[in-house]
Order: sequence, then structure tokens, then C-alpha cells
Amino acid sequence: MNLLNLVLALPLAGFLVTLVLPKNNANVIRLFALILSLAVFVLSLGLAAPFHETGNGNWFVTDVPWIQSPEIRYHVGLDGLSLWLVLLSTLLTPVSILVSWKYIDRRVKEFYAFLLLLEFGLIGVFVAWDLFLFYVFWEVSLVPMYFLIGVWGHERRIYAAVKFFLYTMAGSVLMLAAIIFLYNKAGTFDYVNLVDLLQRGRLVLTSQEQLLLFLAFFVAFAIKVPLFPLHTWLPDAHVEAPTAGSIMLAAVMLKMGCYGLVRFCLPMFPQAAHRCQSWIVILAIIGIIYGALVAMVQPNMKKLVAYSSVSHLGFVVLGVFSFTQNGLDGAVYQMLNHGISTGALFMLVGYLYERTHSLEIKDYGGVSTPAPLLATVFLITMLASIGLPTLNNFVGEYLVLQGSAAVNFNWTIAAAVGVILSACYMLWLYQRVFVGETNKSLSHHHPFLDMNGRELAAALPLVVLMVWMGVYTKTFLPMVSAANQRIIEQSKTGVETLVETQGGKRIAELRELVHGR
Amino acid sequence: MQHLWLIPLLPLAGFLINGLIGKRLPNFPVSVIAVASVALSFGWVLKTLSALGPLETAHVEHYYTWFQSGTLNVGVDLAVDRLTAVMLLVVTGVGLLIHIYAIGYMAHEGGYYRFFSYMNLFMFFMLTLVLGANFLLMFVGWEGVGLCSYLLIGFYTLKKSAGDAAKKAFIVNRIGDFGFSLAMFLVVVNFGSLDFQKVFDAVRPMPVEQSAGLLTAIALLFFVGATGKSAQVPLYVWLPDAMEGPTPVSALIHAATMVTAGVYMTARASVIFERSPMAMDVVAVVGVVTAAMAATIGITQFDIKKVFAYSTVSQLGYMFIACGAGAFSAGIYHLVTHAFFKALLFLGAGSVIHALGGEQDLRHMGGLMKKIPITFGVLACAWLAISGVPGFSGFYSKDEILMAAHHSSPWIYWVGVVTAGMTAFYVSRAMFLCFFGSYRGHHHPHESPFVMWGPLGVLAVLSVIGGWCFNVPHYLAPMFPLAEGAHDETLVYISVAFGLGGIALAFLMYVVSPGIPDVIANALGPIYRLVYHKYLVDELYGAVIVSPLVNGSRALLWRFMDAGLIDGIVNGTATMSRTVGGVLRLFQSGSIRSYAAWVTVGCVVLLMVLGVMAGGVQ
Amino acid sequence: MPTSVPLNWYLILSAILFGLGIAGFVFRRNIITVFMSIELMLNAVNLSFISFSYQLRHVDGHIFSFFVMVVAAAEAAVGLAIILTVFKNRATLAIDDVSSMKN
Amino acid sequence: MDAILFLLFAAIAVACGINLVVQTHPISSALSLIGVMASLAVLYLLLGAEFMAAAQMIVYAGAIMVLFVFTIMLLNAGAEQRKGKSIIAKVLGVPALIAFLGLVSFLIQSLLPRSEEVKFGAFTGGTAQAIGKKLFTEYLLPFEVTSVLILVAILGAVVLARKEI
Repeated sequence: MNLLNLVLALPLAGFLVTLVLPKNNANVIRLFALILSLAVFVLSLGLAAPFHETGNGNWFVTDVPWIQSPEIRYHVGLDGLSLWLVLLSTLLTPVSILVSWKYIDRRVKEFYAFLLLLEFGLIGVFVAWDLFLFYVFWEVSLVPMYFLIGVWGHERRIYAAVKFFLYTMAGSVLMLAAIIFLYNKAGTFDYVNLVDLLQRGRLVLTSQEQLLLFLAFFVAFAIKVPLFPLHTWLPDAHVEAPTAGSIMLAAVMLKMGCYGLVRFCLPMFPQAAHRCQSWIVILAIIGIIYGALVAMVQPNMKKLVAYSSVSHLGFVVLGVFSFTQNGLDGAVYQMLNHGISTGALFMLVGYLYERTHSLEIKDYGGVSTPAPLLATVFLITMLASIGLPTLNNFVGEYLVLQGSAAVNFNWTIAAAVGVILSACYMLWLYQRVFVGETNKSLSHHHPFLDMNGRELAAALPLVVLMVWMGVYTKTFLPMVSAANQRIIEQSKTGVETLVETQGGKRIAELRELVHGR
Repeated sequence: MQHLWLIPLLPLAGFLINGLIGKRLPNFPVSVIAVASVALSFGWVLKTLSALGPLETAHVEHYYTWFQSGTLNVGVDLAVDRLTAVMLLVVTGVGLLIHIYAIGYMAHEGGYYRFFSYMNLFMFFMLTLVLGANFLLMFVGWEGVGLCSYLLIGFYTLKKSAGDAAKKAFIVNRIGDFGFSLAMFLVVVNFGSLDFQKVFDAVRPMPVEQSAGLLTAIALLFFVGATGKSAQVPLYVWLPDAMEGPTPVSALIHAATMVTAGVYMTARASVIFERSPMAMDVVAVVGVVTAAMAATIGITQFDIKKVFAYSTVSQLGYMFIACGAGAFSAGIYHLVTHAFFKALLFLGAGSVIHALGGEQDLRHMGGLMKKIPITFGVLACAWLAISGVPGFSGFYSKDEILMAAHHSSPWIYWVGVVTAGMTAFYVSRAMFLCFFGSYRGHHHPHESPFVMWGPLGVLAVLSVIGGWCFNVPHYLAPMFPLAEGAHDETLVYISVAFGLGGIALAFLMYVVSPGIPDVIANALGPIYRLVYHKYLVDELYGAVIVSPLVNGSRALLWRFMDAGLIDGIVNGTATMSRTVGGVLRLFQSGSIRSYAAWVTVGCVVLLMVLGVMAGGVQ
Repeated sequence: MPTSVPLNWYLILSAILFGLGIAGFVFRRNIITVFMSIELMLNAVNLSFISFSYQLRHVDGHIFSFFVMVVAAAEAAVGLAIILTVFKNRATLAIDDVSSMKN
Repeated sequence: MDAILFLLFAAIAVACGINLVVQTHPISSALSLIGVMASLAVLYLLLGAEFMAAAQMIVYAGAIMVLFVFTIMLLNAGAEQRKGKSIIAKVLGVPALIAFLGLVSFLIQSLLPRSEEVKFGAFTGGTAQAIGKKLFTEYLLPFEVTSVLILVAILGAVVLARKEI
């Protein structure tokens, strides 16, 4: 029973136990959930230990046959790429539990049970090395989020929950088809074998086949990222979700899509990825600028932050599909940063909602006078999210733009415009909510209180992480770039086999593109 | 190992202490912490510079790698060479004086601890900018000072105009930083690293580019960053609005240190600029256009801080003229002297405003010479310095620039000289309106306390002796070789003549017969109004860029594209499936005969298909 | 007059009878008549079975139509029992009244 | 000779068929159905299926039709009230039927154009003896299954027709 299985099993156990706990007194349930999730977080810190010594490689691998007839194995492992994503989800679950201490008052038991099930699903997604197992965890994480939005959401929660579910389902069904097709051709679901077969050319997919498989996987992940045309579920899901739901959705669930792109799309279908590179990058850049522009005009705070996520994750896709070491490192690091900073943003918006029960920006004004502490924490989080140096997003954004500059400088110019726009809409939000005279309507419920101890306790670890990840990246980046190095190798070597399937001119151009100047 | 990290870290410590526990401390300990941290930092600078001696080559200290990805390795490394030494002295020296002055000025303002913590944070970022040994660390300081200017301009949180000015400053700076970051990407793509040493060693052997090549692109993009930060023509609109912040902020950030970051960066990257004549011309032209335009606007303004703000923009234009003409050391020389007399001008104006209880409009001042003599005496030094009166610091540095300008392209010299005349005119106008004639205000002015006029006195002395005492070009000679050219005396006499002429004209118009300015203003009519309203540049930007962007994205992008198109498709599929379901439901009517009928129809259709196929088979 | 008849006439006859069966099944209103037209259709099918077995010269067709007959008998028995019970409960034999299956 | 017989009995069958469809009173359609069955029995003979002809007459016409007639009598079902069938059905009904039958016959004609002549006595395989041999060797399983089916049908009929439901 190595540490990873323990970290994976505990949330599931927590889910089951919470369901059994007595329904009436909520505090016992809340306390149990909090303690359990903190325990999981502390244990997951142990996962990082081997990485600090060696810097890369797969650890805590368990490879046990699970189902015989279609040969499915419980193959679970951890490498540089998924380590920090697991830690992100184990960190944010206790934070979300802490945040929704008073926020959730009806059906408390089910809420915390679903939160723990969500954590189980998320950790599973990031550590699964067997494609089928990955798909199972992908669906497992979908269900609790559907209920979180559907049951504890605001007015249009049913519409939002159904839309969220159908969107993701449509994508993941395509992926399932691709997985099964691969199984038929290769005879195994195991990711490591598959990539190995593909790399050594023993399993040769015709370029047409590979393109279709790539697109199937890509659409499933693009919906989750969300990439530009497929993003309309995100604002609705966020506006209607409760605070804890928004935090988990924005901070970790969006990363499932990006993680999938890096883990599955690049190494397994390198030729197709290279062929689709240009239009995917264009979609990403449109996403960056479009997300920022639309965020600028949103009257609703959560929608604004949701569209900002679309913009930030456009950077991630740009980084992934630049196929450079810098771009990929930046993309993965940006995934973590975005998790922290947007998670914190949603938490703070949740605090504001708890005080005034309104998400419309026009109902706010001059909040910094009655609540200076909330204003300062929001200021730091906002600055982190617009990419101020010495805070976390800057390193990610810089590396992504640097990576894309190595490939095509026009992309960098277009994407960098997003950095300006992000400053505009965030500052404008801060301006209208926190600065100026205090809006009378703020305190007609009851006096507008500043952040209390519990809320600060939830916000503090994220703020500390923002500074730590921004200033001293040595604790986080080396493992990530080691894992990315291997993925770049896999996605590069794959391109050689592309050489003979396509015409002469194209070959020179591709070889030159791949090996860079 | 000189522990250079202490210099920026001390103000950061001041920021953290004041920021976290300042709220509970009374004003005095807060100011002590703030000033002490800057003073210690200043002391450490002096110790380091004396320890390092002649500093022929840069002294670099590596601490840890900030981030490493593939071949790109960016380290947190600080470096000191002669250029940095000059900047360090200016930043910490003038900064210290302004901190001391601020104790008096901010005594009765709310949020005392917040002000000083932001000021210390600014010092930290400015020192990081100056000490950074690679472009990225400089960029950290670059954006950091932008943040602090946002925080300090918007210090009076209750004033909505202050908030908007702060937002405007940050966004315009961000546009500049956009250019700066693009330049960095090009540098890394082509030279593989960001460290000054490596990049400049790689650039030196490269030939001077005749046409627009890589180096020109990098230089121009860096210059976009500089225009954003140092408020040059396209991106200068934020500086006049930045006067919303408290006056010590205007003095420290918008006169002495932050706005000069652009000039420092251009001087630092002189190796790149010198190899792209096109970029140099662009720098010079932008400099001269900014200088001239800002000077004309300065003449018409009535708010004393706005006058000095436009004067700062204009003087920065001069520094860029020097850089454009290749005389980087002259630019830095003017930067140093400008830091002295412009900080003095702003602090003096602050002391006047303090005396008049917040009154900033020149029309409500007058005759203050007798009421606040010390402030007048101190301001007089700055006035003479900026007007280029021989013997004062301004004269030396401005003439260096004009000489270099004449050497490279004479027409810039002539525009520069005329602008020098205008500069002398509008500063004298401000002085005469403020200190001469009869008092037009309704406050009872009182002299500022020692803690305020003390630093003013020091700055006054520096403004006077700063010129010949700190011979900056000579000190920077190893880095920027001095231009030999004949030191043409006549040019100096011309510029001095223009300066004195400007003062005389102002004296004539505002002291001898105060009526004349209104007469001229009405005579010029529309031209005057255009210049008074700052060439309507703000409104132009608003109309051309801001509103189409905002309304466009609201109407087009959000309403039509997002809600309409994409959601339309999604909801459309949902409603379509419901309607199809509805139609199919009608079939289950329950009557056997309809079932029978449909069965028969089915058979008939099947038969027909068979028939067709059979026919086909035949 | 030709002395003998080509086989497909038999098939045509069977088709015609089948068509008549369908017509009765669709147009008639009385359940018993509908039932009888089904029997007619079954007979038509038997005819075609036997004519094909004549063509192929082996007896499987006959056996098969024999089984059809058996099934028809079983079906008739059960069907008529149902008609009886329907008549007892609804006192009507018209098909249209018996439509409680309407959704 | 065969042709005459065939045409005669085919005509009778079709006539009775039409009569079955057209008649309002169920008893007359039952009788016309018996007519059809009888003529078919003769045709079976023409095709050399003596056993089937006998079976047809005994089982079909004899047993099942008697059952029908018995039910009709039991229910004392009167003639159908003409509930004003829609005019289109009346007008279109008959021609549509004729067209349909014509189409089907044309189809069969085109599908199997040159089928062989049917001569009486050419195929005498349909004797009871041949059917019996085949039935109890090759088709034993279906035979057993149908016996079970019959049993079930009997039970069903008895259960359904009970008084008190």
C-alpha cells in the first residue's frame, strides 16, 4: 500500500464514511471532512519527497491487473507533470471545505461527501496511467461536480448543470471511442506501452487514422480546457456553482483538460499534433483576446473571472502547442499558477457574495473602507492573476510567450496583447468594487464585516504560495521541466516517421520547424 | 561579495514591517522605520561604492536561479557598474530626502502607515530595477514600480478621480511593458540569454545595421517600453493625471526616479541602440517632439503640479534627445541634475500647497514671497537651475545635450533651444504667479515645518552646485566615450540668451502688466483653447481606442458571439431534439387500425424498394 | 387454352389473396372479420409455400405449411378466447372502441 | 386440363376473398373464407400435395372455421354499423387495392419470369408417407415444440374464456 494509493483511497473512504455519518448535526460532518482532507494533504506532501532528490522519473507506481477480459490494469503512477496537480487538488479541497463552512446550510452531508468524491476523481485522473482507468476517473470526477452545481447552485443551476454535463459528456464519449479503437489496434490500454509501441514504430497509425484519433482526444480535452469555441459552458457553470464548486471547478477541473493535452495528445499523436498546430494556436490566441475582451464587459463578477480563466488557459494551450521546452514548462507551470490565483479569486468573490448575496458589480463600491484586509488580499490575488513579476503567473506567462516566440513571433505579439487586456479588466473590476465611496446598499443587510479568522486561514496558504511560486521556482519547476523534456522527446521523435508519409517539400519544412533554428 | 542584496532588501523589510504591523503603531515609529530603512540602504550604497573603488568593470553577484527551463537560465543576480552607481546615488539619496519631507507633508493625512509602506515598496522595486544584472530582473523592477505608482496615485481611495488616474497609469505602463517584454523575447530567441554581459558581448561584434534589422526591432521595442515608463509622446497621457497622488509621490516617482527608468534602460542597452541608427533617430525625434509639445501645454496650465508634470515630460524629452544623439552620458547627467531640481520644484510646490491648505490653482495664489520666504528662496534655486541660468546645474547638463544634439542633427538643436526658452518661460510664469503680485487666495498661508524645508534646503544646494560638482559625463567616460567635437561657444551663448529671454518675457507679462496674458489668450482664441485642453489627446485615445474596445466587445463579442451564436447552437440542438420527440409521440395513438395502416404502408414501401432494386438487378 | 399453368401464376394468386387479407385487416371494423382476414393471409402464405416446394421437388415446404397451420390453429383458439373476453367486458366488437392503449 | 382447373378454382378463391372483405356480416365472410380454403385445397392437389390438401380441409376448414362460426354464433355479432367511413377511404380504397395487387403481381412476374409449367402428377412427393418420414426425422424438434405450443394455446383459451373475469 504505497503512499499514492493511500492518498487516492482516503478521499473515497471519506466519501463513504461521510454518507454514513448522522445527518442532524452539521458540525461533526464539517469537522470530519476538514480533518480528513487535511490529512490527505499532509500525506500528499510526502509524495513530493522522491522528486526533490532525483528530480524526475515515475514514482509510487502500482501496476495490478484489474479486469481480465479487455485487458485493463490498475496502473497508477506519479511523474513530474502530475505531482503538483495532485498536490493542487489535495490543497484546494480543505480550502473549499473551509470556505463553505457557513455558506452551505442545507443538505450538508451530501455536499461534503460529493466534495470528497470529487477530490478522489481528480487525483485519480492525474495519476492514472491506464487509458481506461483514466476515462473512469474522468467520469467519476464529472458526477459530483454536476450535483454540486445542480443542487447547491443559484437560480439557473439546473440549466448550468445540465449544460456542463452534456458538454463534457459529448467530448468524453469521443475520447472513449478513440480509446477503444486504440485498444483494438494495440491490444492494450496501458499508456506506457502505447507510447512505447508508437515511438518504436511497431504500432503504425496511418496519418489519416492518427489525425482522427488526435481530434477525438483533442475535442474532449479542448472542451474541458475550455478552448475558444467550446467555452460557453464555463461562465454559466461558474455563476451558478456554489463557492466551493467554483473553486474546485476553476482551479483543478479545468486542468484535467490541459493535463490531457500534454499527457495524451502530444506523445501519442505527434504527427497529427504538428499538422493541427497552426489552427489550434490560432484558436488559443483568439481565446486569449476574446476571453479578455468579453471579461471586460461582464456585469457579473463570477462571469468576469470565468472569462478570465478562458483567457489564461488560452496561454496554456498556446504553450503546449508551441512544442518547445520553454512553452511546455510555461504551460504546465501556468496551469498550477492559474489554479492558485483563480481559486483564490473565486474564494474572495464567494466571501463578497456571502456578505451581500449579490454577484453584480454595480451593487458594490468602496469595499476597501469597511473591509481593508479583504481588499488587500484581493489586491494581491488580482495582481498575481494579471501576471505581476515576483508573483506566480508571471513566470508561467513569460515562459509560454518565450516558447511561442521561438516558433512564430506573430503569435507572441498577439498573445502578449492579452497581458495588457487582463490588466484592464482586472483593474477595472478592482476599481468598481473596492475603490471610491462605500456603496450604501452594501450594509443594509447587516454591517459589512471584514475577513474573519476562518476566511483568512483559507486565503493565507494561497497567498503564500503565490509569492513562493513567483519568487523561488526551484521547488516546483525542475520536476515539471524534466517530465516535459521526456514528452518533448516523444513528440519530436514521432515526427521522423511522419517524414515518409508526406510529400518532399513538406518534409524539409517540418524537419526545419521541429529542430528549430 | 558586497552583499548588494541588502540595498533593495532593506526597503522591502521596511515595507513588510509597516505593512503588517504599521496599522497599530502611531505615526512616529512608522516614519522612523520607513526613513531608517531608506537611510540604511543609502549608507550601504555609499559603503559598497567606496569598497568597490574605481569600478572599471561591472561587479556582479549571483544569488540563486530564479527559473531554469531548457537552455534558458534566469538567475537573481545583482550588478554594479558606474552607471548603476550614479543611479543608486540618485535613487537612494533623493529618495531619502523625499521620505524625510513626506513625514511633515503626510502628518495629518489618513492611512499614514499605508503611504510609507508603499513608498518603501517602491524603493525596493526601483533598486531592483537599477541593480538587476539581466533584463528580466530589470523587468521585475519595471512592473513593480508601475504597481507602486498605481498604489500611490490611488492613495486617496475615496477620490474617484485618483482611482481612475491610478488605473490609467498602470494600464498605459502595461502597454509600455508589452513592448519591453516583446523585446526580451527577441533577445532570448536570438542570443539565448538575458544576462547583460552575455547579450552585449554577443551584440558588440555585430555590424551597424543600415536598414531595419533585428537590432533595430529589439531597440524599438525596448524604446516602446521606455515611452510607456518615461511618459514620451504616444504614452505620456498618464503622467499629468498622476498628479492626483500626494506631492511627495509626484516628486519621488513622477519626477526623480521612476520616470527616469526609461532613460537608464536606454543607456544600459546603448550597445544595441548604437548599432541601429534608425532606432536612434526615432528616439531623438520622439524626444524632441515630446519636449516641444509638453512645453507648449505647460505654458497654458494653471494647476501648479500640472505645470511641473508637463515640465517633467519635457525634460525627459531632452534626456531622450541626448540618448538619440548618442550622448548617453549627457542624458544621464541631465537625469541627475533634473532629479535634484525637479524634486525640489515638486516638494516646493507641495510646501506651497501645504501652506495654502491644499490650494493648487496658480490663479488663487500670488505675493507669497513675503509670507513663505524660505520656500520662495529654495524654489528660486530650482527655478534658476531649470531655466538654464549659467552657474546652476541645469545649465551644464542641458547644454551638454544641446551640444550633442547639434553635433548629430542641427534642427533638433534649434527646436531644443526654443523649448529651453519656453521651459524658462513657464517656470518663471509659475514662480511669478505664485510668489509675486498680490495674494488672490482666501487662506492664511503659514511656513512649513523644518522637517519639510530641511530636505528642500539640501536639494537647493544640490541644484545649485550639482552641475559642476558631479561631472557625470567624465565619471561615465569609460562606459560612454565622450564626443570630442569642438565645444562651440556661440551655441552656449544662444541657449543662455533664449533662457534669459524666456525669464524676461515672463517677468514682463506676469509682473509688470498682469493683463497681457489674458489679452494674448483671447487673441490666439481656438489655438490657446486647443493647447489648454492638452491637444485633446485624452479624448482622442478615449474615442479611438477605449470606447470602441469596450462597446465593441460588449455588443459584438459578448451579446452576439457568445450568447447568440455559440449558445444559440447549443440550445438549438436541445430544442431540436425536443421537437423531433414531440412528432414521434403522435404515432402511439392506441388505435389498432392506425397501427395496421402503418404496417401496410411499411410493406408497400419495402416492396417498392425491392421492385426498384430488382429492376436495377435486371 | 394452354394445357398447363406456369408456377408464378400460383404465386400471383397467393399475392392477391394476401393483398385481400391485408385489405380486410386494414379496412374492416369488426374484430372477427379482421381475424378472419389474417387467416386468409396465412392461407395465401401456405399456397406459396407449397408452390415453391413443387418447384424444388421436395417436401419441406409442405411440412412448413403444416406447421403454419398448427400455429394458426393455436392462434385462432387464443384469439377467439380474447375476443370473447373483450366482448364480455366492452360489449362491442368494433376495433376503434378498444383503444385503451392510447398514451 | 390443369389450366382450366387452376383458373376455375383461382377465380373462386379470389371471388370468395373479395366477398370476405366486402361483406358486412361476419358469418357471410366466415363462409366465404371456407370457400377460399376449399379452392386452395384443390390447388394443393394440383401441386401434388395430397396430405396438405386433406389437412387443409380437415384442420383449417373443418376445425378452425367451425370455431369461428361457433364464436360468431355465440357472440350473436350483428352486421357492422356503417359508421360513415370517410369518403376518401371509400373512393380511393378499391382502386388503390387493385393498383396494389396489380403492382404486386407485376413485381412477381418481373422477379420470376420464366418459371416452369405446373403439370398434375409431375411431383408426387407430397404423400402422407413422405411427410410423415420427414416430420419424425428431420423436423422432430419443431414437431415437439408445436405440440407444447398447442398445449399452451389450449390452456390459454380455457383460462381466458372463464366466466368471472
